[in-house]
Amino acid sequence: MNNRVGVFICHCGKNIARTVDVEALRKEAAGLPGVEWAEDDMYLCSDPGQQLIRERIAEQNLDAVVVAACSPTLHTTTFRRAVESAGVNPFRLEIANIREQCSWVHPGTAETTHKAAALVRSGVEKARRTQPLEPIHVGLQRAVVVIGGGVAGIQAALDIAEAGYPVHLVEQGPNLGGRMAQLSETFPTLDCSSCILTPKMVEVSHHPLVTIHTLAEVTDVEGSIGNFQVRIRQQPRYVIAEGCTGCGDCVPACPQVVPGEFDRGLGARKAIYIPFPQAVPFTYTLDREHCLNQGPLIICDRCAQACEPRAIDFDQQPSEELVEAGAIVLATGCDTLPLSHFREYGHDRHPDVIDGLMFERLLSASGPTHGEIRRPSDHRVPKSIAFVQCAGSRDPERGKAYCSQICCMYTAKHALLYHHAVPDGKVYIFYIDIRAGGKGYEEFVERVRAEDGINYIRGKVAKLIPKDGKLEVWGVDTLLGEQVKVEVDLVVLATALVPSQGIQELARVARVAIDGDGFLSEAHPKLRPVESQTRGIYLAGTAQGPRDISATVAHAAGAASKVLGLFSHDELVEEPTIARVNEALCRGCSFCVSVCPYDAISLHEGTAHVNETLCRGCGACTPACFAAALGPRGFEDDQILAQIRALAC
Amino acid sequence: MRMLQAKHDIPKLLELMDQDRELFVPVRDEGGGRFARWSDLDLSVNEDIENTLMLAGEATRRPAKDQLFAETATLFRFRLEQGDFHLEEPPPGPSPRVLFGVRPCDGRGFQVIDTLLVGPHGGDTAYQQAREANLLVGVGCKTPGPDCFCTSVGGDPHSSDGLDVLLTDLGDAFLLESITEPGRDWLSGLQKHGVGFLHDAGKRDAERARVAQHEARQRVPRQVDTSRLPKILERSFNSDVWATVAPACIGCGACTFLCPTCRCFDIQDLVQGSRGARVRVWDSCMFREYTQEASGHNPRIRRAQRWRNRFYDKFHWSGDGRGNPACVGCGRCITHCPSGIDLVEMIERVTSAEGGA
Amino acid sequence: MLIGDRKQQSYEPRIVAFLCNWCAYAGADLAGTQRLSYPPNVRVIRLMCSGRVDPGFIIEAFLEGADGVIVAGCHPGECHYEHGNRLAERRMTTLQHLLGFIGIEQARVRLAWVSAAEGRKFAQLIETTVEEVRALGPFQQFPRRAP
Amino acid sequence: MSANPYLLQRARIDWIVQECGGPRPIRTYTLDPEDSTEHFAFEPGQCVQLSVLGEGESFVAIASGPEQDEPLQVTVMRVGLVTTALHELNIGDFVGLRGPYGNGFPVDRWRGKDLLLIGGGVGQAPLRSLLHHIEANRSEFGRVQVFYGARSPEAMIYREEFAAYEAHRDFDLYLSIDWKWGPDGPLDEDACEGWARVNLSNLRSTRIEQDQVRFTGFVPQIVQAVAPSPQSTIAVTCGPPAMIRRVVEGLEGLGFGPDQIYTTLERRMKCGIGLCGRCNLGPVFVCTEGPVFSYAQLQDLPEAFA
Amino acid sequence: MSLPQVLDRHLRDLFGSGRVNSVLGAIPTRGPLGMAQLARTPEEVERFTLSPLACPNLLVHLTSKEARLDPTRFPLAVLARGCETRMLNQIFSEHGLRRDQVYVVGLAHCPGAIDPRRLSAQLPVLRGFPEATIEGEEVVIREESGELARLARTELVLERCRHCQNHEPLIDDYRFDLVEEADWIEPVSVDEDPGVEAIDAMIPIERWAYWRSQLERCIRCHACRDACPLCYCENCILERHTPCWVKRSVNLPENTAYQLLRVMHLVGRCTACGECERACPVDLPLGLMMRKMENLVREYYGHRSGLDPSGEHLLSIFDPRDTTATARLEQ
Repeated sequence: MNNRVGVFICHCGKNIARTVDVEALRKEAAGLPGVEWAEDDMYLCSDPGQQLIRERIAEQNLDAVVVAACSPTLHTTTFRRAVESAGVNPFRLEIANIREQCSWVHPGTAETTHKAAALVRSGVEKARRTQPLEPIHVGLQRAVVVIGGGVAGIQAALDIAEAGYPVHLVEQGPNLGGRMAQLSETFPTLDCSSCILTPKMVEVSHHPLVTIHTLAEVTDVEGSIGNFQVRIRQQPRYVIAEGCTGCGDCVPACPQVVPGEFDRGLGARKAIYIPFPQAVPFTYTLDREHCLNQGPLIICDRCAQACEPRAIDFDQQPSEELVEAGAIVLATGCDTLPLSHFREYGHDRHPDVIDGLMFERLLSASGPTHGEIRRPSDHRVPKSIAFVQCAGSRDPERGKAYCSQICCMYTAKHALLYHHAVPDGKVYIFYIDIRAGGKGYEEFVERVRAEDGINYIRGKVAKLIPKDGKLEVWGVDTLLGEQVKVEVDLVVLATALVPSQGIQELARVARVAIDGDGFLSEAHPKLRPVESQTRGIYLAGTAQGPRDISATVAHAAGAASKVLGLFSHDELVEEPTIARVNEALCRGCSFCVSVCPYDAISLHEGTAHVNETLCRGCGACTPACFAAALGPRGFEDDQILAQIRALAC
Repeated sequence: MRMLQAKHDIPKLLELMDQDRELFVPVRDEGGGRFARWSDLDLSVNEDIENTLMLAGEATRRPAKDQLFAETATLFRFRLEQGDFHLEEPPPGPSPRVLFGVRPCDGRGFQVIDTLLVGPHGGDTAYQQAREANLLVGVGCKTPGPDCFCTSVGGDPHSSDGLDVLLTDLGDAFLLESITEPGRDWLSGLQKHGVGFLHDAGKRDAERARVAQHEARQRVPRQVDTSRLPKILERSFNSDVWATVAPACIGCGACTFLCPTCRCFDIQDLVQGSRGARVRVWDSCMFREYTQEASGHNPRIRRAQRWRNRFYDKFHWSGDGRGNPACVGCGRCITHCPSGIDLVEMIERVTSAEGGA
Repeated sequence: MLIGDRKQQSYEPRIVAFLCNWCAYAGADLAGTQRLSYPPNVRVIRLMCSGRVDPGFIIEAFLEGADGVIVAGCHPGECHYEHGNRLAERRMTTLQHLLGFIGIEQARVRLAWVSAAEGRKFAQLIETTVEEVRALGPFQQFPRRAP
Repeated sequence: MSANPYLLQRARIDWIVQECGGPRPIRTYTLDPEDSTEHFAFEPGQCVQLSVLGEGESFVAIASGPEQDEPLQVTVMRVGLVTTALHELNIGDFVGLRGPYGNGFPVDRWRGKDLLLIGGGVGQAPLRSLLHHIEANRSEFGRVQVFYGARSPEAMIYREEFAAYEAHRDFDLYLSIDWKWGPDGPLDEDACEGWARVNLSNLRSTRIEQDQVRFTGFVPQIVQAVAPSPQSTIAVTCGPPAMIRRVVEGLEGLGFGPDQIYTTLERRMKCGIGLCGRCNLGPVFVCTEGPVFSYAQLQDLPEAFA
Repeated sequence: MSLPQVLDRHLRDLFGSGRVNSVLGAIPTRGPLGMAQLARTPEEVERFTLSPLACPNLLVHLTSKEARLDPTRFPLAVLARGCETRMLNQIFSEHGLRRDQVYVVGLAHCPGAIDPRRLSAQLPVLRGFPEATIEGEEVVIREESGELARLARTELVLERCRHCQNHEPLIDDYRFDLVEEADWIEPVSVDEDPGVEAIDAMIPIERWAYWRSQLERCIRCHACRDACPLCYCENCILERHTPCWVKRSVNLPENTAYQLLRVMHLVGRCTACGECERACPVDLPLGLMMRKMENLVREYYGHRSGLDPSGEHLLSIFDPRDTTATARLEQ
């Protein structure tokens, strides 16, 4: 037992000191058995705070340290480094969480200080029983799997490949591009979206270190940071990539016409198709679901006939591949709230109520209307459009509570582009607040607002009533304080951004946490936005939350830098808090073998043996062993029992 | 001095006893009976006293030993500080008490423990204080239990060893005879207050008591000759008769904890926060941990060795200081051994195995 | 402070909570960052997984003066170590029934699933547990007395 | 009503000497008992109960000499619950102390005789107490031969004192290390340089030079090689049970009578004052009638060498 | 009273053929319990008896520390009834023993074993070891002087026999019929368990009042743990110092902790054989807890320990269909 424990209590400015009597806490800590030194300081996590700890360790030759401050999730590594540099083993540090779980959530009463004292007592009792532990060195697979072929995935893949590490870029759809490929122009510079995306896609497709898997999904993730085994299931394209020259002769030959997903149902495509002209890889895809040939029965082979390089193969089979990777980047992007969600706007009854992404397809040159803005109902050029902002966003009762961040900007862009296309067109933008926080964003909106014909109406839209070929928009103008009724030809809803399809399943497979709204939850909202809570799995782009393209690229580059940081060491240094078997007590009953989620325990000559690289230290084996012969270092039975005694009385 | 006490007035007599000294009496419970505080009992008026207080029939399964040699007794209390400690003044001694209904074998048990719980550096004060504070009022065994063999080890269903007063059941009344000085003072004090129901016993009553005691002696069910044991045990330490016990004994402490003469104990420190106490708790030589040394060595790791050690300790190494073995023949360890090991049978086996040679 | 005299004063239930590091403990931290407030009766012990909670800890907590125990882990299917919470479920269920059989009210042992995003649910869990245990009164069955 | 025999006095740790490290480190504590204003009286070979309150008590031999001027010292090997707690204390901390207990060596009966002190490992502690007493009353005793063996040079305790004895030649000193094992596995040849080899096959034939002190081999083998004469000599041996058994056999082989051989026995002990019943050798308690026994006594005590 | 001829000869042949080094069986004793004995030579087999009065738990001597210190006794032949083969299966599934170490003599058509306490309660005057045979619904106790008593079988057999579902041994290397094939063997098993149901019916305060009066009487002699064939840990946590789960002082809190920890370490393993209750010198009703947990485990998880020698431990696995504790609590 360590009998020279140092207790350091942090004021955290006022965060702790406001409701916890730090002086009384220090006095009580000083009197605890095993405590040699007790002190408080304004900001322990600051450099002077760290320096204070180092000096006291030397002065009082302490052999264990208890820091009573904020949650261990924040500064455990910082304090461990400080303690280590002063010569005390980093695992003889225990953090008592007296901020998030005490001072912030309880009033400034004596009971709060009592609770803080109990938490410190518990920390001291555990610190006294800690053993010096040396980190475990584990081999590292320097390869990455990036899931999601949108701009985030591409950016992350490029940054990592540029640093010299192989990347597997896995895209569920037939081609790369993701959401950005469907846009026409981008705000605020009105750059053509595919003009800035295509070079990236080409670069990533030609990069020697990037292997692209399209029509592919990750079905299973085993192992842990540094040694993941990722199973990638490749769906058949029914077109031989090497053979297809992209000539497109097969398309006219195909009799089957299908609504195009890429054009959000506004345009049609054939069973064999390519979503958009700049698609990478530029290979056609045969959609067997809609192709006349169902299952093994081949009744129409017109496309095969038309294909001069004979690149069509009807009986391609799905294949699986197991990839070793040291890290995984999730860049699965986002989707928009389906229009069917908006009963009150009558989408299901009126084709001229569309969402922002569909309007992008109308604007896009490679879109169904080749860039001309035409109404889906009668293909006439709409003389007046109503844009409804916050459709589903900032609406906790019926939609999403959060703000989707990009709708105000792309609606302003839509209004401007429509104004250029139809100078005498009337634009009504119903908004609650305009959010234009990015660089040059506010100036762009002011420019749009200044255009004549574009009217920003501050108020929500209550109803859309179809009336003889037009749509009557019933809204309110809260600035003038009166009802507003407007007749328009077309209504565009700026629908909320939501996580993409299938993210639930992928998160379950990769054992990654999901937040309340279904986005991937980051390790810490402020300090670790690109890391998931699972070590070795990183997040990039809108999969983690709504953001615009520039933020997505920055976020993806952040994730890539984290991966490169991991790969900069030649081996992985693992936390030593893994299970350890006391051979003398083990009875070889193998109860622990079947309980371990990582199959890290096996029986050798009647005694349990823990595989150090597989064990993650969860401790599920310890209660299963009634001979109490094994326990995770750092969470041993005697430590926890001592904590219980310190807390319960 | 001798007194006579009608049976139906016993509850009044007990009530009287409870005035100056706290009274403890044997109480029948699901576990074959133990001693409990008289004031805690709520006996209905027409309670069959003789059965509830186990005055006839078998002795209480848990001997009176645990009233004087407690299962857990505080030796002293202390307060811990960083690198230091302070002893707190010792707990107050026990208040004077009366233990009514003690069987003669338990009484003799205390005599054996008296010789064992005293050493060159003084005796166990917790026990000695309890021993002096308790007045033992014994009641003779009218109908001994199924495995009693007290007459074979120098005992008797009405022996007065270790007791202050002895009651003999005359059928409709009890004859109270004082044995020791404190017993006589207590009895006379009782007689002064208890006007009306405690009255002097005549010679005829003493005669009836002798007859009752003689009849009781005949009812002791089991006899075994232990006279030649000391000589036999001199040379049978390495005999393989002890191996017969090994496959059956499960190494629990039932026999030792029910035995009125077992006094082995362990010393443990119990700590809560910074306050602690050093306590004496019952221990058993039948536990493996009893002789388990920190170095890993254990001189008595096999159960046969431990059983042999208990047998020798009872019949050869210790005694009651008057030439009798340390076993008082109460039969509890025979009746309640979970593995069916029978001490009397083992005595016969040892005697026959080595006796003949 | 001795267990005995805490019970004589006005009765404030003492709850020991075993929180799993990834979900419940993060949820508790979130309740803090959101500045929610809940009664201070709960004392938290951080474990890597709810699967680490040994029934013996619950018994030890009651022995040492706790009036109620909370074991909180990730929602089924979301456990960071795959199925630690499912194992905890069987252990706690069997323990609750054993304790119930000898007379310990089952509401004194609470198994709950709190994810890292459910700060509010954590605060509510604490409030309802403290109220329920206060209704049950102090744990009189078998607390250890001071030596 | 006798005083409570379990009560103990506080003793301050004045000094700590780390005798040796390894898996089972050994430390010598210098204690200053609080109550005894004058000297803590005891005889060599007696023991005390050392308490770390909250952990328990440990029955430990007194390593310092009984003379007035010597401070009380005990030597403790970290092996169990209490000794581990003892090894975590520092100078200035307090331990519980009660005693002295046990019978100690019958030094009066040995006056005028030659003495043979054979120690092994931490068993040397009671013999050191005896040695200090002999040094203080050197004239009362004849020739003194001291044998001490340990696993390896680093595992030896009281190294400075042995070096002093080696210098002033008052005692015939024979130090030995296990020739096979060092702290980290078998000793290689050069580690044993300066430690003469004993001819294991024919111990008697080994020639022991006059001032040869250091040997490789087990203590019983060295004793056989030196072959001391049993003439009016008392042999005292303390150490691990295995060593004691072989030393006693060897001494009998050399003609020592059972009443000329004394040893100390180790048992698990709790009360230390003959009450708790666990340290019995037949009817005899090691903590009161022992730990020093003559071999004659042990011959008719059952389980002596169990 | 010795073994039937067929069985006696078979056991002696086992020695001859070198298939076993010893035979574990029970010999008659003075009281109606019998004593386990280890026959190392064919002659010693003659002392064994199959009387329903002599049924101490033999399996505890297969897994005990004593057995580990004396490996020469294996391979060992043991006389095992249906319930005992269930315990053996559980021991094999925990690798407490290897199957090849034990030669199982299965005692088939088991009509039940007599509970010594129930017998002495009904026949207090009984002395010595009478001859007892089970015929139909009655147990006939005979002395040399003739028939002593005829008692109802369901009133006299062990509690586990009253709920017996394994009249036939689950595993055996040799099968011996205790009683010729008879249809009356089955009905002894009764479903309801008055003891457990009585407590289930109580409200928590009453339950605790009941258990408090029982657990206060515990003297911590470890007989319940030492009598259990499944309690064979090297250093049992109930006696361990570091860390200390149960303190050595003998009072209500520590006694309760002792029993709770013991039961929790047997959940999913215990076959409710009732040996702990039978071994307890102060008659604590420990069997109630064991049967309650066995019922619970069967009801909630469909688990019956000891049916499959290679089965998984109940608390080491989980099933998505487990009725989630929280769901139930939140109803």
